Amino acid sequence: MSEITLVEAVTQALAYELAHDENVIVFGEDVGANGGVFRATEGLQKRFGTDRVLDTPLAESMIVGMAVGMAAEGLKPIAEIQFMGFIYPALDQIISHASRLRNRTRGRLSCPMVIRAPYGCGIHAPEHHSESTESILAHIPGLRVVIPSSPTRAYGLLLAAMRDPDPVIFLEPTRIYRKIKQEVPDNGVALPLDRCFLLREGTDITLVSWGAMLTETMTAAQNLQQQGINCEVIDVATIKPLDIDSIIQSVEKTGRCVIIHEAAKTCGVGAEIAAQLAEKALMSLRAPIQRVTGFDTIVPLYKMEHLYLPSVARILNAAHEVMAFE
Amino acid sequence: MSEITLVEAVTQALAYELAHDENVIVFGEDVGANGGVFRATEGLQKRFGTDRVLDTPLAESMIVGMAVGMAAEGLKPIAEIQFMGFIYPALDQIISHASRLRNRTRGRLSCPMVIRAPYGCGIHAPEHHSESTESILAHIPGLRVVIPSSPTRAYGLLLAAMRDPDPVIFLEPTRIYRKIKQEVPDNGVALPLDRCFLLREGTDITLVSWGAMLTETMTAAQNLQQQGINCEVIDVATIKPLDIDSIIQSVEKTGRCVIIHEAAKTCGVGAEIAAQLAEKALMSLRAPIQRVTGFDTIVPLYKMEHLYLPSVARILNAAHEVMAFE
Amino acid sequence: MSIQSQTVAEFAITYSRFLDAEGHPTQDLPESLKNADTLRKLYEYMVLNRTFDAKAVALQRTGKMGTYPSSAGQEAIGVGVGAAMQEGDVSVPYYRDHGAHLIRGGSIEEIYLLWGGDERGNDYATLKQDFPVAVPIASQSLHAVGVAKAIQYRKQSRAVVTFIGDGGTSEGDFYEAINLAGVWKLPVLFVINNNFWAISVPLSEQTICKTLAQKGIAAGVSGEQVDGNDVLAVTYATEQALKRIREGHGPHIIEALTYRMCDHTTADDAKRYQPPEEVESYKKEDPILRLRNYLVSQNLWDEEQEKTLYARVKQTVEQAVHAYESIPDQPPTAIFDYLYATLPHDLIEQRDILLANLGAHHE
Amino acid sequence: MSIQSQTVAEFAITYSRFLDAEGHPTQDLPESLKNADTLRKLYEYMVLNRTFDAKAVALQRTGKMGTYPSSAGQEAIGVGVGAAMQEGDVSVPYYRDHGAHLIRGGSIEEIYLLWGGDERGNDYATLKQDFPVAVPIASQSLHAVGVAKAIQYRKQSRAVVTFIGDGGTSEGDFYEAINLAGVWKLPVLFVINNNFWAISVPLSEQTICKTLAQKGIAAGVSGEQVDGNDVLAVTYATEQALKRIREGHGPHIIEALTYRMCDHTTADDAKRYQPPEEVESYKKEDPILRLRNYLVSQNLWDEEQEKTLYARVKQTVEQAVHAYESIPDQPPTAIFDYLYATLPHDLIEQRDILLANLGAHHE
Ligand SMILES: Cc1ncc(C[n+]2csc(CCOP(=O)(O)OP(=O)(O)O)c2C)c(N)n1
Ligand SMILES: Cc1ncc(C[n+]2csc(CCOP(=O)(O)OP(=O)(O)O)c2C)c(N)n1
Ligand SMILES: [Mg+2]
Ligand SMILES: [Mg+2]
Repeated sequence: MSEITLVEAVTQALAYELAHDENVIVFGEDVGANGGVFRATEGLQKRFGTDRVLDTPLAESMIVGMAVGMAAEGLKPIAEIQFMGFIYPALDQIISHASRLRNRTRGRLSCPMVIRAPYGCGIHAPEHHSESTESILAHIPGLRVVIPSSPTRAYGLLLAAMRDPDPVIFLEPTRIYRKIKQEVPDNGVALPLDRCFLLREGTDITLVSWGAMLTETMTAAQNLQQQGINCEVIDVATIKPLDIDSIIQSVEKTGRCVIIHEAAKTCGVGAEIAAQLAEKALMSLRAPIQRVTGFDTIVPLYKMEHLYLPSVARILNAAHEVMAFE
Repeated sequence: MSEITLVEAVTQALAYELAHDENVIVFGEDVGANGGVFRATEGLQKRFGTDRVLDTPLAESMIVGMAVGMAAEGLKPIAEIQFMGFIYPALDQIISHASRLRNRTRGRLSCPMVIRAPYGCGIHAPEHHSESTESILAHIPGLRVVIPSSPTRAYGLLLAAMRDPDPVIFLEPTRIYRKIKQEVPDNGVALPLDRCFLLREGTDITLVSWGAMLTETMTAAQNLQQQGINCEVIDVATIKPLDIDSIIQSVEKTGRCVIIHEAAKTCGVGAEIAAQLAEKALMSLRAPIQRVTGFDTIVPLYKMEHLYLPSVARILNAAHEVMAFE
Repeated sequence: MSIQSQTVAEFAITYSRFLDAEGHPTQDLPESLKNADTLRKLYEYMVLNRTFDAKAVALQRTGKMGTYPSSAGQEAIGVGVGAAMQEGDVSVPYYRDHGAHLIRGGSIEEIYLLWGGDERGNDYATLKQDFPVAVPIASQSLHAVGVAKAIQYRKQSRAVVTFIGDGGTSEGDFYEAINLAGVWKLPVLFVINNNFWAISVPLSEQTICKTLAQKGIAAGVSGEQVDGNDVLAVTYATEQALKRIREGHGPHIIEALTYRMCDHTTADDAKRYQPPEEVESYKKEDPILRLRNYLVSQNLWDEEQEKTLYARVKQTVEQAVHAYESIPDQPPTAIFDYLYATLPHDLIEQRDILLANLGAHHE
Repeated sequence: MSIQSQTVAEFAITYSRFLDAEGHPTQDLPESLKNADTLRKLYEYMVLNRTFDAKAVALQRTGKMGTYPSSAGQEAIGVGVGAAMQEGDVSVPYYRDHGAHLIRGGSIEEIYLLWGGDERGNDYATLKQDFPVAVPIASQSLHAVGVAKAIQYRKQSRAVVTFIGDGGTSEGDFYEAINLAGVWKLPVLFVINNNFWAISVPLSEQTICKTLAQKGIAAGVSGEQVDGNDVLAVTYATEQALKRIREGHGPHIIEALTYRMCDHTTADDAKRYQPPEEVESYKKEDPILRLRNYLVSQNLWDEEQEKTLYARVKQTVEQAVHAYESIPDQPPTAIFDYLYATLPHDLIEQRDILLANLGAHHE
């Protein structure tokens, strides 16, 4: 079996589900002949036809609002928003409808749907192509928010998202779309949602992250290992609902925690994790939790983007501070 | 001087600034002849004319997008979004433009503007009229988010917001629009933004809240006093940027903290406050921080709304738990 | 100097009706509207609409209901459109289309429940496929095109009807929906209730369009104006449009001209902005009066029938009020139980907190 | 059976041009376009546009610039519209209007800086009132109406011109903007660059409208189509529209028909979707070739002038590249310095962390 990238794993999952569930419909801007601007839907229109894989006009509120209607009628819409920076015009449909239809109708109508969006920085694109505002979505009751960090997890989690009976926002970190290759058997086996993944066992400190930042986080963990600091690394994966129990379990063991995310700090998902640890594991904490995050600035255009993005050095600094705390 | 309500204080501040700054323009849906659905702009069109106080067509993205253009040309647009639940169609213009124009142009163009919106539950209105998703906005770099909790603070903070050179979201808690009356001299004196207000000094526990929830919070504080527990109560007022220093100072004194907000718990502003306390005041904490918040549910229609809203009882429970912690 | 240019596209919007304000026919009625039972049914449902609606306002005034939007004066639209729809069709309404809900077999009690602050009002017993009332203006237009897309995908002959107000047509969602409907030739009818006001904002401040039907031109979608106080015009235009839609000819827009003979909602006071002369002038356009005049003139209706109808309608409404008032409350945990198909673990914890606090409360 | 209805509104859309694809005049030119200097200026700026633009693509290919959107083949729009604008007017562009920026006195270096990933590119030295390029499609249309409202409020005679692509007209923001412009009679011109593609989506999948100019009908706003590869047609239509706008007659829409003779951006590969025959067939419509043919036929241009122009333009572009490449980096703290007029306290702390880490980094 050959190895595939994260974006290819996305394509593979979409193809699997298109082939196995005739209710699945994939649509968005440029997902047809062009195969998506990142090629995540490459070849799908050719293989499954223009009935199943469709280009839409340029209108994001429409893409999500239409998906709500399709889902209520029993289809499984899989919508692509071209970049997370263009999801904002669709937030009303996401917040006011997709997340609520089941609750509003006491279960009569529901919204099984997936909204995929490439997200995060690192691709030298213009403004608005580097957004990571996942915490906005994590705040909304009724949604699931899932972020893969490897080809294997992209495949398994996207399958799970497509089979979930409720709306799932699936954010794909562009920075690692083609960075890692893995063998990903196309066996249709989903991974569990609502669960963290333990990427590395350790005893001294817990590093918690998700998406592309796990690259820097794992590098930091290796560096720290060389310095004799044994890190546990957790991939949160589903940021809503949050599998806080797994994180608590780890922190109860290590007593120390650094949370790493690319999004701006204030009211980021890191705040929620830190808050819950402070509520539920305060007495296990042997040092203050640190968050290593994007600054509370607009993501800079690409020449200065590296200053914004949490670096391995910043993670190491934080880890050292936490370790040094008495 | 007669006493006025919070909504009247809003009107008074708008009138003051309309009278003193000819660049100020007030607009939104139904703000003209109707004086706003809550009467916040009552009489203003009559007094200042249809050039200064205007009804717009029904389109929220338009209201904010237009405000961006007006602000860039040097006007001071004061836009009303009829309810916070209808701000979502405008989030793209808020996130992608209002908050960024200064940074994007390295200061050449800027966005001095205020977006006012009634917010929160408690008025027996239909769905979407009870939203308190302020943490979405607090996550966005470049914005200020201000929430008054009394007529005096509504007047002083709204004046400050209108004079601020950057975009301010001003959220007005409908539940207390007419609950409290105060003497509010119409002297044009603004209150400081970016600062907490100390509503009650105390030594045993810090209660942190904002907006309408301060009503229940103050009641809880009085109850606790009768039980011999001396609460310090902080009104955060500006939730972005957060005046964490004042909160830390208080918690360093009391060693205990309960944060109360109406919004859903996950990734609410309470999480950010708790996280920062856990980072910067961990060693002062004598008990885990507790958050008493709305549940992570859709705000129920009004028959069950009271189950959603943090009650005095829930605040007392939390305070007792925090006090009991050894 | 005059520059030559060539005309590359031309458009026209038409207006039609069958009955004038006095109920006199302005032209011959189509066959489908000559059936006496059909005509009486339209009349009866408009009366039911107005009666149950007045009751809702009264319930609100006495604290037994929350903010409620009346459809007084606009009954011909919901009733007329609903009458022309078929069983498998899908209604995607806003909040003034109660007439459609009723004539399609929906219950009054459901409507009372919803505006009484109870989500169960949206759990329709019969109209399982219909959307609940959309509160965020114009957002429903997009749901309608999504439903229509699903119907098209499955090659069914069902149609979707979605309603919107004049103010609602200023929202981007409305435009995005008609544009998609046009380019994908979706089986959807957009009905615009043009009652000339969006709360306090008159149509003239909403747009300078001469008609709202012409909004379709921006999407390549056909549109027409009808007299929205003439239930026959509404019914007929809807029937014709749905027929074309089912035949695969794509979407259509009907702008129904009417007037809001009531406050925007019970939370509103229209006297602050509606000119009294204007309100007065529309009284004679009343859709119910108009149809009754016609029915009487055709010897299809008399005083006796009128009395019987009002007595029956009164009883129906009273029964609905009774059912509404006697339904037991939802259990507190209902606020959690419908968020997801299966309650996620973090919410189980929160639900326990709710229950614990209830216990504490009730102690 | 045929139902009577009356026509209540009629509309028509016209198309105009002055030069056909070969550069032959199709009608007499208006006075304003008979001036030789004016014509040559239009030509020169189109050449500059194409040259600086090709250079930007080359810079991207060699890693010296980020993703860049070329305007190849579409130069007549930016240049023609820009030429007709006056100094105090405000341009609210999207990302293919570089021609307008240049002919209005903006610098090439600014454009390079922006697409080279440096915010200073938006800090225009001369066009202080112009908006920066809007990346979120159609969002700029609303800024334009806001600017126009400010101008109207101050009773100035300035005008606003905003640009958008064919794909962009499907977004709700575009529609909300034209509707407001209509009802408030704002001094704003909407220019639609109809290059028939929105990345890979052809116009036929974007809308079934016969023209995009007709989108104005949904807002009561007049619209017309012009040949967007005829810079004279673009210039003249813009001049006339701005004249009417300044006189208080309200907004207007110009749909300029052109073709995207390039990848969508440097990140795109148009060969995946643009039919080669289609691309080929548009080559003869080239706006630069067309005007040159006309100029030569009128004895207003010769080989010598052509050579001199290209040499000068080459030098201008090289100088801009040099300036772009030699500008020192922004200081790291620049990522904080323009967020607010005054840096809030929480960001001072974060800026310190940045500086501390830079130190650590450089150690
Ligand atoms: C997105 C949104 N904005 C604002 C509101 C508040 N609002 C409720 S009804 C209404 C006016 C609607 O007018 P129209 O569309 O003409 O319908 P009508 O009520 O006249 O039938 C407004 C502004 C809302 N519900 N949704
Ligand atoms: C709101 C939004 N959605 C999606 C995109 C991604 N995108 C960039 S350009 C483009 C196509 C624009 O087509 P058109 O308006 O025709 O302009 P053109 O590029 O052809 O000049 C898309 C989809 C975006 N920038 N903004
Ligand atoms: Mg209306
Ligand atoms: Mg295009």
